[in-house]
Amino acid sequence: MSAIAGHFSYGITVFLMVAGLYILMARANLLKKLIGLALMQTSVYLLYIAPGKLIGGTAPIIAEGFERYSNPLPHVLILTAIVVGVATLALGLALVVRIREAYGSIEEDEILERED
Amino acid sequence: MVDHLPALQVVLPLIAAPLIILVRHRGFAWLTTTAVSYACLVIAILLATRAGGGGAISYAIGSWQPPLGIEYRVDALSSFVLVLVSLTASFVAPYAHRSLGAEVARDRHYILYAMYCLCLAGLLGITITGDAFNIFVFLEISSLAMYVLIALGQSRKALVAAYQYMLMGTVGATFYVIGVGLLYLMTGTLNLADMAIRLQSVGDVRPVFAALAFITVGIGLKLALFPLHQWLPNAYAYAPSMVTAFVAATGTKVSVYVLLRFYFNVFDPAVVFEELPTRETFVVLSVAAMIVASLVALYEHDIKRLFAWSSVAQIGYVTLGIGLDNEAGLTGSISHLLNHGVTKGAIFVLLGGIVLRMGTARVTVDSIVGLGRRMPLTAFGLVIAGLSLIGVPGTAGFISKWYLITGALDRGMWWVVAAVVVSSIIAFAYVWRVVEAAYWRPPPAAAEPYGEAPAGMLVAALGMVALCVYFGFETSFSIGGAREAAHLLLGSAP
Amino acid sequence: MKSDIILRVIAKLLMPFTLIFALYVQFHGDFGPGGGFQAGVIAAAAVVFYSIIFGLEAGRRLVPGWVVEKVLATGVLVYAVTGLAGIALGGNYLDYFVLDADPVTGQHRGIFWVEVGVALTVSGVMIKLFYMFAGRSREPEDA
Amino acid sequence: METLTINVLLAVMAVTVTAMALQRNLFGVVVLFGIYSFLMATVLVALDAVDVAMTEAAVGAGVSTVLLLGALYLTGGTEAKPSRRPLLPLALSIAVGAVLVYGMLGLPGFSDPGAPIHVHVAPHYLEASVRETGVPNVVTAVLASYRGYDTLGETAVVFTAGIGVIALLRRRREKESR
Repeated sequence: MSAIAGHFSYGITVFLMVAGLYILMARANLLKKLIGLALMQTSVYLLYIAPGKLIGGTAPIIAEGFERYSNPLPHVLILTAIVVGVATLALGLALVVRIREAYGSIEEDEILERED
Repeated sequence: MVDHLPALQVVLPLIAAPLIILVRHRGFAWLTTTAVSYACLVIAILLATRAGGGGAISYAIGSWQPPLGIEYRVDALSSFVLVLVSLTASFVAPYAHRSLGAEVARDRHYILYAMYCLCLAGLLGITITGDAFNIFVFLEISSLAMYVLIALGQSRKALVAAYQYMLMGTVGATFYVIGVGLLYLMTGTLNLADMAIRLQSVGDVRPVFAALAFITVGIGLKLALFPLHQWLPNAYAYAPSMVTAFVAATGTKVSVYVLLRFYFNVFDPAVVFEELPTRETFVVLSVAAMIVASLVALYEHDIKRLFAWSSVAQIGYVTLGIGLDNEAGLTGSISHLLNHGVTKGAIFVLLGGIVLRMGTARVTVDSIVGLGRRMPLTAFGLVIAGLSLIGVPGTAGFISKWYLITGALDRGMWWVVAAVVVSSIIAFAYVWRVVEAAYWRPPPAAAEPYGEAPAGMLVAALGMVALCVYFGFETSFSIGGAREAAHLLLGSAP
Repeated sequence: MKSDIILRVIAKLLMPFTLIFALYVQFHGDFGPGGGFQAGVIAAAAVVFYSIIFGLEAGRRLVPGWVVEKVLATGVLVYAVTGLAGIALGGNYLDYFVLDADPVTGQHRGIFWVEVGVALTVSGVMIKLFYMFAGRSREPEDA
Repeated sequence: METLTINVLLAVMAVTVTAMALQRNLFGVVVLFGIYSFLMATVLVALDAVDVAMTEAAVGAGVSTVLLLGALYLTGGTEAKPSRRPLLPLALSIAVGAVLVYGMLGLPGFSDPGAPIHVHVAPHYLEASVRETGVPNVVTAVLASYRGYDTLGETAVVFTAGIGVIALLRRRREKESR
């Protein structure tokens, strides 16, 4: 069971990353591209955190009566990654808003048409 | 205090940024930025002298010994890049004052200086750290700052350029994190030196290979490895001049450093270069960059874009040395980081002066007609820097190309030597277009005479031009440092 | 929404509780989940909520934009200067052991100030992001 | 039971993402993104990452969704029909996915106590953090002390983004409205 569980979480990680990358590359809408980017970044959370889990373990807060804790280090790293993700998203959205004001559109094709 | 130089190297510009925001005064912002840039240069030089001779300085942040805590590690390679970054910063920062006045709204200046400090802190942080995840964090600081700096350009195209760079850059950073994640899962550590030791006895090589692929593509996006360079020309062309000068001289170079570090010091070079087709891939991609991007530059009218494309080609020279994977090749690569950095920095700084005097961000080959008479010093500087770009003997560009050719000959790759020569001839052709317009074409009769760039800008520009020549003769730092770094990477005694 | 009396009363009532919860999350982070980042987001949420109910201008009167800008810069400074204190007291950068005669107390002190820095910057940035996006009207009016 | 819960949640997440890819009404996509983030937070709780889950709920489902809605209001709601067939992006993403699958096949098994991450570095944190830092929440101890420098960097990233958004979105006439 646990072997299947492991591979299942890996499978979903890969799926999320591929889906995010696909949305980012295939879609022409600048906002949708950013959502694809955000999806791709979230796939990393699972890559780091799922392997840190120990079945029967508990959250890494030391307390009486617990012996087995899940690995805290990936949690710390992903906390940083989440923050970086939202920072990038905020900046990206600000750029999209400005592009919309400057070009009147957030569709890639229309923007390229209006460039020259 | 001397013991804490590694931390101060990064913390000084990092503290300067919030200070600038708190005080919110453009003069203060400019002074702080300049002072911090000079301080960083002094620290970098001190570190370089202390880390020379094959030694390394290790600094445990928070007094937590690695691999528990984050380690700063200065050795021959990182100190070389630290000097390169802070040297460029200390030329560009004092020059920014006048250049920005013409290109960016005044109420945004203090923000731009804060971003510049953050970008500097990020680039230095990437270079000095010995921790894989810390690289990612500082990569993001420098990248986010760069996106903002580029978006502050005058034209609306700057916004689109910044957006595209942001997309590709973030994909690159995410790939890097995925690669590091795989390595972490296989080794349990994030410290680069510890990781290298533990990778030797890893249970399964498949995650390591995948990590290598992700890190290569991720950092390749950041360093504009052909064909992942699409973000670069527009980003360089539409950013404010001082930003272009700084980013072009440093941004991609630091990414090259990360790649070198991983290829030679984290992964087993025997695996990277013997078992996988890394050498062939890098040589082919580099040659393609050298030829294709130079040809594009040849047909470009906008001068900033012309030199941006030339940067893609020059990055090809840098990555060529990685593909050659021998002492001469790597020495050429590493010294080209510096030599091309000062050359391209000089060119973009000079272009900033032209932009200021012409009053338009769009400078084309046709619009600089008569520059030789209108701005004689600037035009002369462009010629010298152009010669260095081509690689004429007596300039910085020649030295690193010489080592690259030696490296290719050591491998018996004659066709690569031919490619370097062809690419240099194309470089001559596109530089000639600029020179011809500046000196030989008669200016239109009705043209207004505009004078030389302001003294403050000119001093910075000509200082960098002088470096192009200086490093063409005095190579004890550029080649000496690079060779020491190459020895370090190849694991051979100096 | 400005005229809805129930919402306005609830918003005013909720405000102190949200802020107290933020403080709880901030200082309980040593023992349970939470810390400066989460507390910063919650504190910012209180201000954002207030601004949504009473209007952006009211929010800006309560917490002016320039104050927010100072706060978010102060946070990074607090963090970075805590690190420098380590050097000043004879340790390495971000060394908390030297912040007190007792190393564990020193660690506590260091973590406290560092988390304060994180909370200040995060709450400041989140409020600022809201002000910036909400303050932008749909069509560029002053272009 | 633990693994079953996790797997069901993961499957629902995959469905949500598929719906997001197909949906062209951007408002719908943003709502789905909020749902997705909540699911992610729940999975993270099940994976014992309570601090991360709390942050993801606040940031992913909260801040990100609010920002997306704000941007959506300013930019308009529907995505245009794609003009070309996205074969190259599809091929590239699948190739990247294939490399990742190849790499993941060699990873240690799920919940294997002998995996490198469970025997190197992390055990020291779990065993010594109370003694060395006096903080029982190991995540806080590592975040603020052992790897406190990463967190300084993280704060700087947030700061950069905040100042960057000011640079991009602040109106001119507002500049002296103190």
